[in-house]
Amino acid sequence: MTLLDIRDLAVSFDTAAGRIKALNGVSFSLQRGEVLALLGESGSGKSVTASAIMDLVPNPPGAIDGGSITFDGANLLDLPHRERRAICGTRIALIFQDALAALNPVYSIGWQIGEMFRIHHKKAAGEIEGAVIDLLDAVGIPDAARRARQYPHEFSGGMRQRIMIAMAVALEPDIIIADEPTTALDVTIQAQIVDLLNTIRKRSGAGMIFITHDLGVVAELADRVAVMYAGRIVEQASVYELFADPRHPYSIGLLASQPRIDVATSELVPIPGSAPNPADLPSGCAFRTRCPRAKELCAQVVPILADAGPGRLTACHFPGNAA
Amino acid sequence: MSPKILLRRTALAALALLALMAATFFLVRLTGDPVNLYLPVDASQAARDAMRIQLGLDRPLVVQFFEFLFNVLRLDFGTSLWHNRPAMEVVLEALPRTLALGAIALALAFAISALVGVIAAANAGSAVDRLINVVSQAAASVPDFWLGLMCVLVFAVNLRLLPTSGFGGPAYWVLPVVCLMARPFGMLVQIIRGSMIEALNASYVRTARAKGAREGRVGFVHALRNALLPAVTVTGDLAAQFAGGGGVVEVVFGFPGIGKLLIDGILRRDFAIVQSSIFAVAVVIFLINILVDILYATIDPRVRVE
Amino acid sequence: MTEISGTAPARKASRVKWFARALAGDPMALCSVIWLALVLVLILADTFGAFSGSRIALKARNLPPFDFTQDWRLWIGADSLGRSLLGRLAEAALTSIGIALLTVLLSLVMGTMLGLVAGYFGGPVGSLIMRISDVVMGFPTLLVALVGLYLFGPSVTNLVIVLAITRMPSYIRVARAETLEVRERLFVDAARVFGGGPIWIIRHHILPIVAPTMLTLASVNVAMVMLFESGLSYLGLGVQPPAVSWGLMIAQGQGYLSSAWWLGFFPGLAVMLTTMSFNLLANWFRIVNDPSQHWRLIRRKR
Amino acid sequence: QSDLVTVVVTDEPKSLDPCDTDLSNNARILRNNVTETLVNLDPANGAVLPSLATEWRQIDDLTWEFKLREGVTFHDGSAFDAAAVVAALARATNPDIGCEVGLATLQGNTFTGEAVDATTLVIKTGTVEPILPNKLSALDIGAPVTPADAKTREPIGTGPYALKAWSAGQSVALQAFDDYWGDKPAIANANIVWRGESAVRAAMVDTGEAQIAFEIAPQDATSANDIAFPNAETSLLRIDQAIAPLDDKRVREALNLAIDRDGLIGTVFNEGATKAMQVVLPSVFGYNPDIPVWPYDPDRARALLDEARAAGVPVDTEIVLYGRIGIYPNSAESMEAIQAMLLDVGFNARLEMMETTPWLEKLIGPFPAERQPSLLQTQIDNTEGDAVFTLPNRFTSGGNTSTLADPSVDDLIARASAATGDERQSLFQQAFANIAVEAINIVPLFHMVTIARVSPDLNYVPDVQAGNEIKLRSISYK
Amino acid sequence: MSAPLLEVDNLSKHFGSGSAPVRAVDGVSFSIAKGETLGLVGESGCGKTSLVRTLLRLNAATAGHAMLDGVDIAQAKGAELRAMRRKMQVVFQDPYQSLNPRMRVDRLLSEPWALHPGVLPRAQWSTQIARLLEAVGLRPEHALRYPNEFSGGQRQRLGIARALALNPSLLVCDEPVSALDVSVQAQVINLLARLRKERNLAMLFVAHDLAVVRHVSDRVMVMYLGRIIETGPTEEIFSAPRHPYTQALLSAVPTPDPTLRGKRRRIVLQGDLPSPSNPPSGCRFRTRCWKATDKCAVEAPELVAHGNTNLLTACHYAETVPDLA
Ligand SMILES: Nc1ncnc2c1ncn2[C@@H]1O[C@H](COP(=O)(O)OP(=O)(O)OP(=O)(O)O)[C@@H](O)[C@H]1O
Ligand SMILES: Nc1ncnc2c1ncn2[C@@H]1O[C@H](COP(=O)(O)OP(=O)(O)OP(=O)(O)O)[C@@H](O)[C@H]1O
Ligand SMILES: [Mg+2]
Ligand SMILES: [Mg+2]
Repeated sequence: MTLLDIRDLAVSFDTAAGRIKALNGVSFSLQRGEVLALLGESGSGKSVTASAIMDLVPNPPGAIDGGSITFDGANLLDLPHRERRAICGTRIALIFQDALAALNPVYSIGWQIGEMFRIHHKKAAGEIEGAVIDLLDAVGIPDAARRARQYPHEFSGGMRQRIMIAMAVALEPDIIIADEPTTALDVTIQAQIVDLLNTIRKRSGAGMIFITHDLGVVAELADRVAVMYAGRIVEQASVYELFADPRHPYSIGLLASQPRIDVATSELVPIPGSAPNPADLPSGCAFRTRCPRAKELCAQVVPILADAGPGRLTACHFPGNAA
Repeated sequence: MSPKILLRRTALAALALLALMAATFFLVRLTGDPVNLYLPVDASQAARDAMRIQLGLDRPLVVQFFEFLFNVLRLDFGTSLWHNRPAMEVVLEALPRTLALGAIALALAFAISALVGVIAAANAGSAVDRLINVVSQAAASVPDFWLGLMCVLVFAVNLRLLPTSGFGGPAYWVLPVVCLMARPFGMLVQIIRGSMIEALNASYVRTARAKGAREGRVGFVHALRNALLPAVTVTGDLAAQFAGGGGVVEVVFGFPGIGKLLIDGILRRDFAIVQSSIFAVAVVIFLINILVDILYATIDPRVRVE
Repeated sequence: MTEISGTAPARKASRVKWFARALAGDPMALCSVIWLALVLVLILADTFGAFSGSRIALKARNLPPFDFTQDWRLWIGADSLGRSLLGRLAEAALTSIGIALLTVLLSLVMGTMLGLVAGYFGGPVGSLIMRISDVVMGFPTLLVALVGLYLFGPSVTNLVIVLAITRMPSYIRVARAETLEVRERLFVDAARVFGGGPIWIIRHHILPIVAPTMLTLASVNVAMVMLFESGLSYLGLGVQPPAVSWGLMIAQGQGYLSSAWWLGFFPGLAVMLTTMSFNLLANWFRIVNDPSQHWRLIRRKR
Repeated sequence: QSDLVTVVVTDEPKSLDPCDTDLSNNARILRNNVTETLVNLDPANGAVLPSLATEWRQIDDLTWEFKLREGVTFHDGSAFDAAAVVAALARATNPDIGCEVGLATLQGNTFTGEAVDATTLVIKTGTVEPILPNKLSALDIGAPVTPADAKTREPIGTGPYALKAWSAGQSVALQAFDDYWGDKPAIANANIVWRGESAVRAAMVDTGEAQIAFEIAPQDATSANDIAFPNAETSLLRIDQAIAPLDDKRVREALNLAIDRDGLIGTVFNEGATKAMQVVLPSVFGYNPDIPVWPYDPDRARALLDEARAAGVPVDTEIVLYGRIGIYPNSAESMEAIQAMLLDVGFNARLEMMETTPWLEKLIGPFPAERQPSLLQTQIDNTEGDAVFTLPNRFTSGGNTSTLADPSVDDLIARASAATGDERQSLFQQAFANIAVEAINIVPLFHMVTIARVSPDLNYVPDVQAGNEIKLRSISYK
Repeated sequence: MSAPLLEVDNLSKHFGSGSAPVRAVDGVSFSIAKGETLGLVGESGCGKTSLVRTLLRLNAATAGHAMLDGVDIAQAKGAELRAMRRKMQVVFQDPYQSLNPRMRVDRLLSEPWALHPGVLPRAQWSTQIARLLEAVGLRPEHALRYPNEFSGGQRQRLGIARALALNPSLLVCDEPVSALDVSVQAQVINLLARLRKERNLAMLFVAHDLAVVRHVSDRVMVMYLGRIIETGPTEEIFSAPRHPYTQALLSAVPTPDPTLRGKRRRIVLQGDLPSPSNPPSGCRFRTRCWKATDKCAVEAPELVAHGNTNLLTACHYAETVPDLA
């Protein structure tokens, strides 16, 4: 069952360099209980997508230019601000990349987790403390009663991310959006957090949008993958299909350019060039300037996300297997 | 703040105070001889010499200095030539008035500018924001004594609402407080507006919004407390400045505070008054700084008082 | 190489254009620039003798403003000695702004240098610099002003030196704090790895980074010094007749507030507007130098 | 509130010690309000009038006898008698205390008081003192409990008002004294407050915060309630005639001719000011009515300068005008105007406005040998009514503020000081003429006026002594 | 065998003094031969950067020596110091921070020559700049731009070009690719590999991404809390690590292959890295080690070979976990 459905979402920002089209018509959907990985390099629009869902696009300088976000049958973009806020935290929760910055430095973490209940009036004042301690226990923070009184800077990076997770799952949301929750962490800690997210998700049955650029984490966690490039989804497939048989040249390049821990690679195959300037995207397919397959058509027509086999979509005029 | 740190800071402050007092001692003595000022023009040279001897001004400066230091250590700050009584006594009469004036002005300025600053930041770029910007810039730029004179003209002389000047009941405080408030208000609005805009863009504010908090809560609970830190620093600096007296404003309004005392002391070459006021003010500033540090640490748990 | 170097002027031109655009995006800053340009024109007019005819004329004493049948120099009235108020304002502008700029320049240069040294080297020299600046900060500026003026005679030069010394600590502090931060940056380490000595690093790596902050501080300080000078002159400790500054004009004009308000009003307004202009420009400058705030300066076109 | 009058002056009193009344700020509060003197001077003509002394006579050159008023008590209840006066005199002249009266009016002679009986006092002087009663008009008599070796902040006198409180920095409160020997004052309480700004002082009367405001600047004197009264001060520029080119008489004459005194009156100076030809007012004993007032003749001034230049006098040397900030209202403007006038006739004049202390250094000798030619802005007051209080210190070679070293003037003044009667008068008149016309040591400007703003519902007319005395007991509400 | 290029002997770097200094580097010894690449891995805060900075003489060593080509780095002075500076260059982690934003690229790249007069006559600077830019895959006209006009990968190339300006024999790379995007990372890694071959560069390659280290290094060194706990040839470390920490580290790295999901044996370590100012007694890893015994708390293990292997391991219970990969 489709829980969240995003169609043609477009978001732009005013910057000194001019108008940036951060999202150029993003479409994907999330099923109940599913983990969708949003993969893509820096600046491709992953976080903006998350912000748009959560009504967090700063305005100004940003603005939502079009599209729809359908959640539970209603287009979120049509809802008044107040109702969207009520959905935030209760039904859709967000976990940020940089937990240190994302936690308010001047309030204790117990207060900040408890705020979830206070904002949404979910618990009586007396019950909050106990609930907070339970949550902290659940995310594996020892000595929860004492630590609830401490401030974010008194925790390690992994602990902070656990706190963010505790906050996100406090009201048992239907969707958890995790924006690169492990990028800033060490591998050993990352493993802990990935485990934790997995456990919690399975327990609550929530759907999850997992934003990352780490292929390893994707392989570990995701059911389905959407690959983003320059503000668009360029490919969508189940995780197995994507890793085994990427069709979009960008996905292919992404997979080929990463060294692997499990096998010795002699030479990496990087994607040539660098990400395009978002203020000045190439005409047609944004990837064409770096694409080995680019033809004239690519400069003229924007490829749409089209069916490319069962359950998979590719936005390329010349999709195909890795050479 | 642990007692050890307090002790260390006090020791450091005492050293700085010593340097300050030494510098003051020599500086005031460079401004000329008080004897001419204190004797009638017709007084004879003999009388002038006699007074110099009586005041000890005939001795080498170094000797005077060490005597001064010795006296300061015994908390004896000498007798005011002008007031003809212990200088510290005069200073301690004026200082509380100045502190009260400054505290009222600053507290009001802080409270009002926090409110106004938040409104401006929340509506950054709007007409309200622009209006607030112009008003606060004007407030920060207006010469306080000019404002004082204009206020006297309008509110006291023309409208007869308030007394022109002097010291007494609450009515007497209104104009000095307003004039003294103008600059802090302007500066603080600017600062709070700036840091609020920054805070509103911060990641933790996004978190608060993502949690579903309403804008009011986001602004006043999450952003403001963080945004207050720079304002607290500036308020501390201003408080330190105000501890030295509202200077020109006190003169304009005939407010018998430490600023006027100091200006008069300087103009009258009343060395003991100048030295005692600077000493007292320095001590107050030291206390203010500690207070600000404590406040800082209360607002922001990351800050540890050193 | 020629075709490459040919792009340099174009880049410069585009930078000027960007500044112009950024200025256009901030109406307040634009107004400030216009006001300061106006003041500059006034000063130039004065230096080229447009007001040289305005001598003391006791008959024209306190001539009220806005009498457009008079000579244009008298359009905003005449002062208590019958001189053109506009001419006096122009003359005073040169002193007031001149003092402010010179003071700020002096304290900026000295303060930045000391701050850089204190920040980069730290150690006993650094603490000495900081302690001295603390003590200077602890002084009532009035006392320092008085001593300076008494010792060296009341002159604009001395006023500048005295004010510069009292303003210096704030530059030292900021420059030091910035230096402390910048010297930990990686590119400074890189320069060290290349064998760059302290002088080299301060000159080529730290100073250029610290400079914009210092300039912002300086433009705020121009405003502050102007206020301060007018306060001092008001108390009779600053500029003395026959020299004239806006502050002195306010001080002299205050006696006429009830009978000839324009004498004190216009210089007061001039101080306020000029101070405000410098503050606003400082703001604008800060935003221009902060890429994350750029969007504020560019109007949204839809 | 008809039993309170508030007076606003410029400055807080420096001291309220009875022996410091030589300073007008102190005297205004004390003199004839709190403390009284043996004699008073008639504001109209300078004649000596009885006060605490009822009659007096000179027994011989060095001895005077005073009869004291009976039935007078101090505010603390102690009796006023000859012993109290002896103590006050001794105290005022004790160099260890540094009393203003002793250092100024009573300086240069010794005075030994002797109580013959309770109401009879004999004073012996070290040298002949022909005008002892004038001098004693400056000596306020404090109660015997006044400490003999230190100043007091709580004066106790015999006057119609007793000190109630002195709130430092704020006000001095006076209260009528029930057992006053004379007529009871109409108003029971008086407050003296101080404000630096003329405009504020003036406004305070309008707003009813005060009933009398002194020293209103000409430009603030806009209402019908402003009363100008001569304040015994004469403004002038002192010429430092020891230094070239000011050592040339033509140059000094040119200075005087260059100044448009009529132009300054009513603009920078108050309309009530009168052009001065010498440094004392007509009411002072020794005033010379025959000295001509300088005309404004810039052409003649230029001619004199040319003449001097031709004779090799370095007339183009820069001459400094030392002005003092706030010496009288509009002091800086007046100096600017004067500078412009001097420049106009061809002087190379530079103006330097100074704060009091550095100005005093220029005023009071000894002067350094190497110095610039200069004119000094100053004013001279004479409240004691005799020329001897003005001349010796300012115009003799030994005087500490004198730039004149002329043996003939020295001799004239010395002889005049010792003489009495008509001889005294004519000798002083000669001296004034010598200073103003022959030596041209000064650029006399104006006999000054002070403006007081008086609330219209008050009966009070300030007189020439109002600069030194606010005769509170003469004040009443209409 | 000739003397190694870099020889580090018992080097320590402690921050702060007093009772509990931060022991960022604690008695580290290793060497790098000419042309060899040594990978250094370890979790955040284990002391990698501190070690690098001490080698570069940006920090003063607390104890021990580091000799570059027979010259003690810490003691070098004057001409010796200048020669040393030329031989050893650095590429930093953050390409945004390591280039002065106010310097144009041509000035950035020529700075080393300006500091070492005599290396290259001024007349040749511009041609040499063009050559350097080309060597790192940029174009000569980039010389007139400012750093902020480059993308992260391009900036890192600039950093590398600058490090190459003095033609060093040892390049110290402190996480040169960890701030870069995945697609760009490959470009930079390839570039480094190419330059290394072309110029016979020796490298100390610091990273926390084990896959990258595996790809780049000849030999690998694993650091934990300021100590080296295991070192040896790359293949051996990755195929048969003996230290429990190395084993855990390797197993924690997720494999980009969804088919292996759940099939690998993963060791998820409990707890965080202890504070370096108060490291555990004995073996520093024991607080998170599943093999720890009382002995580990008392006796710090030496870095020695255990059994028939080229690996040196600092563990009392070193053994291979055969089924790891
Ligand atoms: N507040 C903003 N103002 C201007 N531009 C913005 C803003 N937020 C995002 N953008 C732009 O939108 C584009 C997409 O940014 P986004 O943060 O979504 O990237 P991302 O895929 O999350 O990258 P990363 O992996 O670095 O987090 C970028 O080009 C970015 O510059
Ligand atoms: N200047 C310093 N003062 C005090 N402690 C420091 C300093 N620099 C580093 N440390 C501490 O030394 C330890 C090692 O830090 P270092 O930066 O060397 O680690 P790292 O392995 O490079 O980590 P990362 O992977 O995060 O770069 C850390 O605990 C750090 O907090
Ligand atoms: Mg992102
Ligand atoms: Mg590091």
